[in-house]
Amino acid sequence: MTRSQDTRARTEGARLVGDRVAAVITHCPLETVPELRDIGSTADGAWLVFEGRVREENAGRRVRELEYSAYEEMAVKELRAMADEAVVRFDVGQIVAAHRIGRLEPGMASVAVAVSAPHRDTCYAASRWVIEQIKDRLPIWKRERYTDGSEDWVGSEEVQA
Amino acid sequence: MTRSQDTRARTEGARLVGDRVAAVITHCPLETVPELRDIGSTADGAWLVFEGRVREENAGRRVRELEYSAYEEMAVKELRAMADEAVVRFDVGQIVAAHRIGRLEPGMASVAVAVSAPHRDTCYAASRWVIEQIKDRLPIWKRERYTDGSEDWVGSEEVQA
Amino acid sequence: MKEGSAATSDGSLAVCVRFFALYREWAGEGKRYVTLPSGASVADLLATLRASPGLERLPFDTKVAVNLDYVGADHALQSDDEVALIPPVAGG
Amino acid sequence: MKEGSAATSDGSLAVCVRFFALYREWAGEGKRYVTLPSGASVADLLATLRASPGLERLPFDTKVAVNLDYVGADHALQSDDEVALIPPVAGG
Repeated sequence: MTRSQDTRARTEGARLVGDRVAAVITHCPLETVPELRDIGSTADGAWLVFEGRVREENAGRRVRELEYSAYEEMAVKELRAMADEAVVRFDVGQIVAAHRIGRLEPGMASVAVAVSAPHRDTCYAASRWVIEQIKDRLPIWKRERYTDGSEDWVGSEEVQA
Repeated sequence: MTRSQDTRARTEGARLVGDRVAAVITHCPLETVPELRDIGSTADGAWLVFEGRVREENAGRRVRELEYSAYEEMAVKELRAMADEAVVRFDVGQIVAAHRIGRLEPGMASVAVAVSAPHRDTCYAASRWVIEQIKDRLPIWKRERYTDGSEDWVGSEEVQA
Repeated sequence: MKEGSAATSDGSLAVCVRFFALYREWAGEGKRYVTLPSGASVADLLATLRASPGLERLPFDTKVAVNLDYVGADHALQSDDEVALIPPVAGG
Repeated sequence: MKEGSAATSDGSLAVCVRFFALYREWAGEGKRYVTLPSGASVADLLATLRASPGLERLPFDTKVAVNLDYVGADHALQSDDEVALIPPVAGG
């Protein structure tokens, strides 16, 4: 598991202590990232967790498995930067963003963003913003393997044409 | 725990089976409602859980505890109706909505909405819509008790004037 | 009087009124049976209730549910209806 | 040549190029050291790479990160830079 340097595992009891953001790139199931659940303080009235999961079908093809790969050193830095920027842009308490890499099957979670905030408006807005940033610029790639034996680099169709 | 009649506890393994929505009004911690986590199928690429939690401060006053009360029979019916309507309005997989009643202290979750959907746009939209409906018309009331010994029916200021 | 309503023999109707939260404090009880002339509406019930001790401040536009559904002020009541007075909600 | 860059003695510069995903397949390797004239930009590097086998289809507007930060095509390279070619991302 690669964690952004200054948020490394400083947990106390069930709470992420001190830092307002954490970013995790991991080969393990996202259920194993406790920071995703342990955010929020009694100043926060809203708590929101988004998970992106592998779908069994994409563009009409049956998916057997995905393999995510990353430029890990940059991905954890970028993910952390996104969370940092979200804290500045929105009135939120804490943000934890995590992306899993390696092989995943349909139903498994590939990405998760947890946000706590005083109020729900900013909680939803920050969560959505981070997800869109991840989709837009996190250096992670997805090899999609289909049940018919074919496979593709998702999103690279135009480059390959 | 009051559950809407036709969604009663039909769980199999870790999945809510068959029904697309469930509504729960409970005196227990929301962590004890497994349906909130166990939604989604391999057709769903997005999963979102919102929790509303008791804040330590409201309108400048320090909160000691809240006591939620409900017109239980109607609340579970209304909550279920909201989830049903959300499934019709948005392209979502499953929705589970739960509200806790009784005494809660700051940091505890009072309400939770879990949504799974093929895509994240509708997942966020449906989640937000259900929360706004709950705030708007679910027959639940909140007695707020402050550290200074005073207390109030939240939202009833105008009626009492 | 609507067809199907179970009126009392003298043409009046009896409903069960439920009070919650602030209105329960005002009423001093959670439940009360009220007899009204047949054909009475929700507005008629509210006017009757406002004449009783503690409930003088009950708003004319109080939200009301009959048999678990929100209804308007002109909704005609029937005997044995469960009529709930809904103070401003504060769920979430 | 920018101040602070560590040029080779003959005035050229050497960078470490990293390939990922589709571009890694095209390159046939994950990492390659490339020597360029001093003052070379990201665009110069891309032109050089496009002349090597397998990388002919590398887009002129390929996204590039230098030392973990995205940079533009006119960014001046320095010796020992780590230059990553970023195929269309597909995280989430």
